[in-house]
Amino acid sequence: MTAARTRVLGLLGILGFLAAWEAAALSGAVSRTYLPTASTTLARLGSELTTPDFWTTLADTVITWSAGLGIAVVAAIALGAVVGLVPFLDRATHSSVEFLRPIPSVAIIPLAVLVAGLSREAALMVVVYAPFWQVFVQVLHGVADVDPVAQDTARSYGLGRLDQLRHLVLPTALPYVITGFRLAASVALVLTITAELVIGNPGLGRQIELYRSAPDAPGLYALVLVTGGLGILVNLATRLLERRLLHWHPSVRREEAL
Amino acid sequence: MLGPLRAVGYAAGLPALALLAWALATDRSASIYFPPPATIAQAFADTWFGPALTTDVLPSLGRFAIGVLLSIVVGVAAGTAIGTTRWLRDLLEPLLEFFRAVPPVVLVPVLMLMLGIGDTMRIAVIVSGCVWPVLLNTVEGVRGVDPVLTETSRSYRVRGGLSLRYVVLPAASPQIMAGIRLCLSIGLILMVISEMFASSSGLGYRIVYFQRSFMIAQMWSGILLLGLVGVAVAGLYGIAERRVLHWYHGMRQGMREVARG
Amino acid sequence: QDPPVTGEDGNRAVTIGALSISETAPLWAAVEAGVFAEHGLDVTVQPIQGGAQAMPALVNGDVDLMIGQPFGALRATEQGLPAAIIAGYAESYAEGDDINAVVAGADTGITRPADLAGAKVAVNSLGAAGDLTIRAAVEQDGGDPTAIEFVEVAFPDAAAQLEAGNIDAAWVPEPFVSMIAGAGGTTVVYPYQAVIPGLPTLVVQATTQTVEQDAELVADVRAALEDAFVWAEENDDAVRQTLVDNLELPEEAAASLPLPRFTTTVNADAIQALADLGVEHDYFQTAPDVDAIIVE
Amino acid sequence: MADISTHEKPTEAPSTTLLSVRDLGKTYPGSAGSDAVEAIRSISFDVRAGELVCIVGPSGCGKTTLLKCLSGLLAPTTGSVALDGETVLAPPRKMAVVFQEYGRSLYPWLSVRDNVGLPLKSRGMPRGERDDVVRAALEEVGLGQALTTFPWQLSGGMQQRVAIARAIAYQPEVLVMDEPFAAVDAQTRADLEDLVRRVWQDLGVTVLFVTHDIDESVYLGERVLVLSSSPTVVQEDLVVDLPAERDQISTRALPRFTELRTHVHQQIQRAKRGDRTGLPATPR
Amino acid sequence: MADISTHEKPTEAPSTTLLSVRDLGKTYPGSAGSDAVEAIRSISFDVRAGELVCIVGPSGCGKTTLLKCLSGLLAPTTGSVALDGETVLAPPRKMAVVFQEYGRSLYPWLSVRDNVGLPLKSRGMPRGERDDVVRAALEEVGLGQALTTFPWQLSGGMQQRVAIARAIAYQPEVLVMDEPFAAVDAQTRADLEDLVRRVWQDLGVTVLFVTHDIDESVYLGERVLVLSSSPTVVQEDLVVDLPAERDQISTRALPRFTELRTHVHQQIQRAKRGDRTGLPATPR
Ligand SMILES: Nc1ncnc2c1ncn2[C@@H]1O[C@H](COP(=O)(O)OP(=O)(O)OP(=O)(O)O)[C@@H](O)[C@H]1O
Ligand SMILES: Nc1ncnc2c1ncn2[C@@H]1O[C@H](COP(=O)(O)OP(=O)(O)OP(=O)(O)O)[C@@H](O)[C@H]1O
Ligand SMILES: [Mg+2]
Ligand SMILES: [Mg+2]
Repeated sequence: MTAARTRVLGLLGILGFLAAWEAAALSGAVSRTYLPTASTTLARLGSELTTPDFWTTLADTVITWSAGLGIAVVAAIALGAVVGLVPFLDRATHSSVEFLRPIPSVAIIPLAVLVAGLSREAALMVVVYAPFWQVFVQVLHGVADVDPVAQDTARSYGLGRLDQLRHLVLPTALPYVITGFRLAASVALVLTITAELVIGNPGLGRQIELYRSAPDAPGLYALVLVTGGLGILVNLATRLLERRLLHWHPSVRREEAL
Repeated sequence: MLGPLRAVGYAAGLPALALLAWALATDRSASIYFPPPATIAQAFADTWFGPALTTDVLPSLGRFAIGVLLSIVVGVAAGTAIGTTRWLRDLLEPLLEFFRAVPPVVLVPVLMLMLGIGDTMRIAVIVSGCVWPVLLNTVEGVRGVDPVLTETSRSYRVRGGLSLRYVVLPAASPQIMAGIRLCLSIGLILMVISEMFASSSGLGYRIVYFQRSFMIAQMWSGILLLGLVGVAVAGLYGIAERRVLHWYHGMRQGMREVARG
Repeated sequence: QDPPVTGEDGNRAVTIGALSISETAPLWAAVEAGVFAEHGLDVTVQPIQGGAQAMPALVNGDVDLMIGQPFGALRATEQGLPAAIIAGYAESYAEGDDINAVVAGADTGITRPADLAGAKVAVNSLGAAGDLTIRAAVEQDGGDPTAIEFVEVAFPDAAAQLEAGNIDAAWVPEPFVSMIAGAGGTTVVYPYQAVIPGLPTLVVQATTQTVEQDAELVADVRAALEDAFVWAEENDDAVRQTLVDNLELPEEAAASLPLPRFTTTVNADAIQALADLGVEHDYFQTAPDVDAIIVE
Repeated sequence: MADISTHEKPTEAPSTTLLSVRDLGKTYPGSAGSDAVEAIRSISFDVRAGELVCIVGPSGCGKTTLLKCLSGLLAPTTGSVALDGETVLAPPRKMAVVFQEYGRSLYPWLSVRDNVGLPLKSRGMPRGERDDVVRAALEEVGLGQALTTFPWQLSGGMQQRVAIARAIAYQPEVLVMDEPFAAVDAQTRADLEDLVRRVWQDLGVTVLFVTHDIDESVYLGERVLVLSSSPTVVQEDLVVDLPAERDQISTRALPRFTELRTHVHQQIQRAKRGDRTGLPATPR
Repeated sequence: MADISTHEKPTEAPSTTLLSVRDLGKTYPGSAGSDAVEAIRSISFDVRAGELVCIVGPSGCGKTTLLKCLSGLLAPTTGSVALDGETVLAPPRKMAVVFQEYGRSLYPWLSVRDNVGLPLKSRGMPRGERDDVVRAALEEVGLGQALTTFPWQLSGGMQQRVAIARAIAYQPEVLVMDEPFAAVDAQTRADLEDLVRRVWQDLGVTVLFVTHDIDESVYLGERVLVLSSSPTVVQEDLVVDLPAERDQISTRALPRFTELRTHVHQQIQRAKRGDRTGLPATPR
């Protein structure tokens, strides 16, 4: 019941946006050459979806994206947990982490190309970098959130480091990690597209650039709808996962009770 | 409390090692893309200690500061509304997820059309990227407040602004602060990105310009400056966090004490 | 140096980095038509976005050759990168309609180069041939080149920004020139033509290492490219079809799109003139040694 | 066995009925993997304005659930609660609750003073007056010196007393307390018991008091409600006919006190055994 | 006044001393804005292997702090704790603690079964055996049917019993309990008291038991340690010379029981008044 309500409301939100877009485009505030109407764009999206090329392009992007996201998340959770749990490491790496985090991915593109060539690997380096830090910082904060009494319990019952990690630290950090994952997912997608666009590997990004230069506004915005759609899909998946993994957490508990 | 000497040691230890490794590596292989530290230091002094400070660096940092502050305000306000109101979250979440996934290359030209190509647009670009960590963390923090605490405030009829100010936001503050910490570094990144469009000055513009003009040492010096700004901003954040979350760290103090002993 | 890689058919594998712009259409088309294969070359065209990203790939051998702007090569050598120009590729027109232009918005009142002084002018990337030649053109016309306010706007976005009034004029290539002109814009000047008539827009670049150690490759590519241009001239339809296939251009646009002059000969004088202009306007700290950069 | 009178439906005019609980039932919906739990089957009772009612019952029988329904924090599954004739749908004004999870009900980011003062602030009490009320309440519970400390710097018993002080400072008409003295020592407990009686007598508040201490329930209450074990109904509604003026030593020494406490004790034992003879067998 | 013998330094061979607390002091460092708190001034006592010692004292006197120091969770400021002759620096194996904040010591993401089983799992006990031990321990505390529920689906008393079951299932050599029965009803409490005595007798564990219930301390303990109010020292170390076989009804009816409880009661009252005559005035 609530699930259905959620869907309907979410759909309403999207429809509302599309309607606003349509109205804005029709009003002529911006020339339609640059901002096509929502309906034109949707029609274009429909025809794009029927071409096999579109699907290979999409697959290219999704592969780079999921690989980059996977690497970033796994590495960040592992390193974040280690650094967060060992006070010495936390203090010793703090300044370096803060130094590295604000370095934009665009700045490391030439270096990535130098190291990995104009390849998917270079794109991956670019895609991994920024999301890694997001998840890393979220993990650090999540690890620090362990309840002192729960921690005392684990210590006094002789739970080893690994058991503490598995049964106390990770469950506590999980809400932070999931938020980190959601942040990272969209950033990784944006970077995948940017990397394709700049490095020139095949994928949605290059296609967007081609449509942009053609110029083919409906095509461009149709692809933007696709990236946004990917973002919505990840979020749906995360929410499902969250309901399973965090069924015990007040945030989920409360909403299930309502 | 750490002694000041140890604090400096911790802050500078790893960077010093990295510098050493860099120096050794660049000493042997003479890749033009990895200039030795001395070259970068020279470029740093030449590039940034001069008019560039006032024409490029300070305006950029000003936009960064405004953008980040706006993001925090908007993120916390919207996040609290969305986190406490189920229907609002259901309504907006897919839409927000949609916009989060739109790359700046597409978004910025549209922003330029709506806001022109001045500072407003650049600040909007910064905000468009760094509200998300604050927003998402606020939403999740607000959703996850201990039910006993909300029941307490409900039964004592602590409501509205007072409940937000004294119950909901403090309870969510550990998570909100995590979001703010992310927001700061993303803000710097977006400061750079925002200057890749319709601009001809700024720290970010300079970095991209150097990169394009193969001025490698200068580009590295820009990255160095950006990183240093990051460290400085993180320092400010640390001070703010210790104030905002003093109770949170106090609660955990016993734990840390044992970890040390 | 790596031993030459050979494909299954015994052809030498070569990767050429090329911008995804209409000028590279003859290359795409000729490769597809097998012109390069006849020269024993198995060419892969690697789309690139600009010199900054392509140069590292050139340096680490990921691409063997690159088709890029001559100004980039000058800039790279000035910074100590081992770039060399081994052949010409495309040139702007010395007279008539050129392939890029500064166009002004409909109601800006800008009609001649001197009017650009004090105006906000968009170029795709600052500190390159575009703004340099515009400065020179304005100066030639009696305007103050230092009064121009340049901003970076990507070519595809320029039309919209002009219309929105965010910029006064923009330096764009075709098809944007026609688009903006069609929407009421004024073509102010062809800066290449006005300053250095026939200035090469694109040249084939390699590292000095490749030039020294693999003269055979350089010669083969040059010869193949020469044939390619001859073939392209005779097969205009095929070239324009590539625009549709590879660059997603609409058919009508592809059919009418003005293309530059293709030639493998490097117009050394024009490049020297460009270098001099760069020095004059402080784009270069040291004068590039154009003779050393161009290897023929 | 001694003569024990149980509470009948009040014969007085209904106007004096402050709180009326009718066929209250609460079933917690099962979440993923767990079944629904019928915490309360059917509870009905009335409380007159100014009464002091103690509620006892086996662990897990639904006392906390009952209090949450009474205070409008939890919606009952069946039946209803009315306060002053109005159905309770949200936490009513003028009701203060001391939660069983006292530690978690204090805001760790607020000092003890602010924890106690926040409800008053939300009621719009001006600063100066608030400070006085807060200080007085904290002194009543023996924490006059802990104003500026934070809850997590206090011992369990001290935290519990802060929660009590918060309820008292709120000056409610109905005071609902869920095992409020569980974490304090015997002597402090006695003092707090007397404090509750005093507050009740002086201010005329209505008190609902959940406790596990049988002696306490008899000593404090004018009435003791004994709940059965799950599925929960009211097992007994007992009038405590001890003198109004009570005193830790003499009252507890009264033979009547012993009779009453023995009776309650037996009832609890019966409840815990699950002996349901004579209880209304509400149809499911 | 009745003849009450207080505990002297043990005359037996020191080899039987299991736990030795020497001049233990703990001062919590003040954080920003608050002063340092001297929770314990100086506490010394010994516990022999297999003893059952109850600890009583006014609220906030430092009992929890003492237990945390004993169990290696908190570093003492002065003095030391030795277990089996070795100084305690980290939580020792074979010691199980039931925390006063029982609710927060249970992991909300684990079912009751997994909460109780986790320490055993981490000790490497195989699945099958673990399940049996967990089930048996939960049945002992009357929660045999709650295996798959989560802690937050339980009432306060049930949560506390899960924490007790976890400690028992752990089969420790030293069992440290901080007001473990505060949230359960009288009948359950009696059952649990007997459970602790049984576990203590059958398995020979050493038990340290903090309680606020004076009767409980006398009924359960072989010895009662009375702590003074802050600054805390040992006010009295009392031997409970009741028969080893105890029974809720007959033991509590013994005149000696009444004597002892009255004595402890007076000591607590004295402690709460802050009467420090005869206490060691440790120099600061
Ligand atoms: N959130 C919940 N979800 C599911 N079941 C619950 C929840 N809260 C309580 N219960 C169940 O409801 C029943 C009554 O719980 P309640 O807390 O009201 O008991 P109680 O009488 O207060 O017990 P105690 O004296 O131990 O505090 C218990 O069986 C408990 O397991
Ligand atoms: N984390 C802390 N920081 C500062 N002071 C503390 C902290 N924990 C406890 N104290 C102080 O230490 C003293 C002893 O606390 P402790 O919890 O040991 O008391 P207790 O004997 O267990 O009391 P209770 O019976 O109420 O549980 C108290 O005055 C308390 O305020
Ligand atoms: Mg309860
Ligand atoms: Mg305690």
